[in-house]
Amino acid sequence: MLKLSLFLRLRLSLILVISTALIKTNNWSFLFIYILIALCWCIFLKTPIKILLKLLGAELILLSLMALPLGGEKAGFLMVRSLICLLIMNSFLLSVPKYHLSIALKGLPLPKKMQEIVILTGEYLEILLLEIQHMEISAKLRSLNGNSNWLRYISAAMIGSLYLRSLDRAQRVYDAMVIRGYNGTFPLEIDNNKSENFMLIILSIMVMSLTFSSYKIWIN
Amino acid sequence: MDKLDQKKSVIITVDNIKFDYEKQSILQGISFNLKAGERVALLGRTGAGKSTLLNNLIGLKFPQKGEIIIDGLKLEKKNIADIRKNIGFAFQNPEDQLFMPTILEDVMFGLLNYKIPASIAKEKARFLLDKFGLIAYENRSSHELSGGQKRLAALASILALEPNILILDEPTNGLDPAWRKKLAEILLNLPIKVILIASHDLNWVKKTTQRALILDQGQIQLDQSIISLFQQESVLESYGLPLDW
Amino acid sequence: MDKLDQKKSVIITVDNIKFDYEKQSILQGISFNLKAGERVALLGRTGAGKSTLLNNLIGLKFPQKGEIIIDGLKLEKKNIADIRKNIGFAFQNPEDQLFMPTILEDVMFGLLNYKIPASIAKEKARFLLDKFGLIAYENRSSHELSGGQKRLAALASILALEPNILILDEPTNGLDPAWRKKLAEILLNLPIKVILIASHDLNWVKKTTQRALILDQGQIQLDQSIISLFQQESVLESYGLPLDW
Amino acid sequence: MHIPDGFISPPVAVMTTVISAGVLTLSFSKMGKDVKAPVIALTTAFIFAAQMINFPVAGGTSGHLLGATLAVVILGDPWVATISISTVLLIQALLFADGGITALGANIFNMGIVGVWVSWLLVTTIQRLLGGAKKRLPLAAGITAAISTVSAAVSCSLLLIISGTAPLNLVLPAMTGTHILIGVGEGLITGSVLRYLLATNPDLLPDDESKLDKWLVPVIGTLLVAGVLSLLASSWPDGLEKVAENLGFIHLAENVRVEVPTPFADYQISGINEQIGTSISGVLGTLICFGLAFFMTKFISRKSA
Ligand SMILES: Nc1ncnc2c1ncn2[C@@H]1O[C@H](COP(=O)(O)OP(=O)(O)OP(=O)(O)O)[C@@H](O)[C@H]1O
Ligand SMILES: Nc1ncnc2c1ncn2[C@@H]1O[C@H](COP(=O)(O)OP(=O)(O)OP(=O)(O)O)[C@@H](O)[C@H]1O
Ligand SMILES: [Mg+2]
Ligand SMILES: [Mg+2]
Repeated sequence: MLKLSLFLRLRLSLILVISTALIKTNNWSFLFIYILIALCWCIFLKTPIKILLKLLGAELILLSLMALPLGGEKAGFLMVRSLICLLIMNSFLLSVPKYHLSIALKGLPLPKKMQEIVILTGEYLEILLLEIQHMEISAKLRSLNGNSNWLRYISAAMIGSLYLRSLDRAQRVYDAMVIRGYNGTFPLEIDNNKSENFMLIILSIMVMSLTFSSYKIWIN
Repeated sequence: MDKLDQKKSVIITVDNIKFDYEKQSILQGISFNLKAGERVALLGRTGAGKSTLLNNLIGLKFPQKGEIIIDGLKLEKKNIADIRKNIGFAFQNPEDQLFMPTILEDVMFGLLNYKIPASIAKEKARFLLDKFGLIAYENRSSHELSGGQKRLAALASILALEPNILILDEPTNGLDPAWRKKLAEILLNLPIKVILIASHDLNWVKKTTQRALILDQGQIQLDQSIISLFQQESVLESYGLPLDW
Repeated sequence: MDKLDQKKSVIITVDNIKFDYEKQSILQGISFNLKAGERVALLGRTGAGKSTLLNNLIGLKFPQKGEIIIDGLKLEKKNIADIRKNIGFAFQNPEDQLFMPTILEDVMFGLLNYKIPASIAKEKARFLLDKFGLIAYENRSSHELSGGQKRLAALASILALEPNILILDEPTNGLDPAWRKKLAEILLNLPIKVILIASHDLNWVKKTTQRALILDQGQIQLDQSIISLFQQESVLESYGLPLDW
Repeated sequence: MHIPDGFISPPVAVMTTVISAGVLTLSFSKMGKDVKAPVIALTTAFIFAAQMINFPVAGGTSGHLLGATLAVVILGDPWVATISISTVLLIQALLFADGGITALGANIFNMGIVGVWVSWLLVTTIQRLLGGAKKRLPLAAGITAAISTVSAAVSCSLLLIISGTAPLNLVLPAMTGTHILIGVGEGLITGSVLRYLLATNPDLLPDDESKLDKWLVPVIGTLLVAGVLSLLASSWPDGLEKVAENLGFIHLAENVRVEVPTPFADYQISGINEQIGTSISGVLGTLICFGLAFFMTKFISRKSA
């Protein structure tokens, strides 16, 4: 089977999500087309079904919290539309190997400055999350418990010391970059596959026109 | 192993555990017992899986197969909190252990959690800081310490609770020779049931532990007394542990 | 020092520098020269100020007094970028050095900054990763490496630029004995003008450097050849560096 | 407060995307020249990671940081804070499927622009009203954090209303009601973290060189009180009910979210305070906290007016 690159998968997912989210409200027939497309996408990406279901179930709680007060058909439509978007996005996420997220971020069509920040953030996110996890565990190993004042104090202390550490590290990372010749532009090498780009353009035109037609623009 | 050894009570049992990361299988069936009174070194080349194994022991990661029994309790999500109460664990990075505004508070932290009155906790913490040569820095934040001082502060804060079981990931990393010596003395005099130490510092390990496990290719390749192990230079070398380095 | 030595060109001059943190004075008048071809160890107990001194040398911190001259240029805010071009610097914590999505990109980073074509940079980076035993991990993110592997990746990324001057803060920390040996070989074969290494690993330093500076009480207390230093066990011990540990 | 995909209308999506992109571009051109990319990036990663720490609020309930006010205070520059919070939202949308792709513009608008700028204006003002000393910063930021959270929620409701997704009489009280509680949590966290920083590293926090014009202080001060009052008045009766009803949901949902097996599934950060759920005492406790904060603002602004 055809193997799509990470970037292409990300971009295709984004296009699918955008076009789904923009279908005309209460136009159920187009929604069904997108349900089919989304299912194909998730089969194509070989998404692990069990995990996906668990994940969507969790999201459903949040969605219903927002939509249910609307009542009736409208709530139903909004929820289904939203769920399809989640299905597409989560299928993509589950197809990304762990720790390759910052590699995926590299492929985002973003302005250079923003991209640099996003990549660096993605990179250190992992480290800081691990540090938080380690701090919490080391606190537990030392039997953390007590009244909420104490717990609040500890939570604040962890956040505070994480900040001090991040700041220290930011300085050192910057220095390490400068020492290796960084002068304000981030050298990023992005594989640009011509045939993939072509495919991307064709596919985006296709799904976008589908979305447009949900508004019956060309029929009338 | 002689008769006497076998009679000692087993504190930690690791039974045929397997652990894979997504891209790589790391532990492929690891089994061993640690008995009361043992000080054990976990050796192996860079990337062998020592830290991964230690993380499994305190439930930071869960093995895909096999089981771990600590102090008679099977390590599972639900009783993790109980099990951890008796374990002192030092992360490879000492900063993970220090999060309070001052290192004095860091050392007091565990004691206060046990509802020990602040004045007693403080006294004890100061005693420990003194032992680790940090009393002059008691009111500093950990960001204002050198690499070695952070390591010492982290160790002090772990020992404050007098854990039964001590699991240390490269505890001598970043310490100067004088402190490596001092640390060995401190550890040898602790009333602790089991100590398990992952380390690359062969020379230090030789002086502080009695038994060594060598981890390689996902398995415990060797489980021997330290003394006999250090007589087999070529064996050590074949596991990436040349003696002179 | 003999005649020959003095004729060699001086690469780094440190002239009577003082550095205080707010709470503590650390360096109180440090002076020394490093000459072309020298490999020098910076020794001293935990908290002596080794890292602080190294940070001063590459302008991460500025001394309150005194001056530093590198390759004929006085170290000042305005010419820091020029000076750093020739220096390879390894931080105590390798994670600070690895910030790209994959370690291959990390090693390529410096090369690309100097406008070396991507294909050549890649080839060179892969060559280095191979040398450091990481070629199988080239497309991994640094979070998927063990402590020692991170250290190796950081060293590879520094050496990619072929710096004239190499300043390393505890480079063997976290490496297994086999890699400590390998690293020594790699460093000894580099065409580098000056290497300055802060370390607690006396045994390793003895095999890789020729000269030692001992920092204590804010001053360089001893500046000797490694060979003669290691014959004075009691001197070493008095500076917190007992030989057997 | 993260709007998912499909909940706002195409015009609103386009409009907010354009506005947010514009403000972001402006932010990049306005931010100080010497702001280093790694500093923004690590502060951003920090805010993200800090959101994983469960923070006990009161009586068994716990919340977590959102971060707009904290970002403004520690970065000391609303432009950079906007960039930082927007990056958090971008990553959440892409890597955690938290907040929609098409709603990204809207979410940035609510939290990265409204949340950040309200924080910036308020924190400077309130700190002045409190006398301007640096040690008042935690209190000022705490109150600000509560209010800016609520204002971001109001902005979020307005977008949903304009989109025709939700009727005004339903969404406004529900959103403000819940977010008053969340805001109290946010205020407590922000205040406590700043108190920690003040104790350990006061140099990092900005001095009192307010960048606001003199006349802005009384104006914003008055608006502040009036705004909070009217907010309370409009949302109180329904809000309270909603709050009680929804609180359980929120915690349930948040709890599940963290356990969700995204590629980051390793980080099942369980809270410090593991007992989840709510109790009447919890609701009451938080309400009392908020009342206190509210009267304090009112009282203080009167005195200095
Ligand atoms: N998150 C991860 N994903 C995939 N592989 C990983 C991950 N973390 C570690 N590894 C790999 O697992 C192996 C074991 O790592 P571990 O950290 O347990 O080694 P170690 O024996 O502690 O090494 P060191 O002595 O260098 O600390 C390494 O080869 C490493 O590349
Ligand atoms: N930010 C700081 N503020 C105040 N004092 C500091 C700060 N950073 C370090 N120090 C102190 O400066 C001294 C020297 O620290 P430095 O990190 O240079 O030591 P070192 O010789 O590298 O030690 P190690 O071998 O443990 O790495 C230590 O006593 C430490 O407590
Ligand atoms: Mg390890
Ligand atoms: Mg140091």
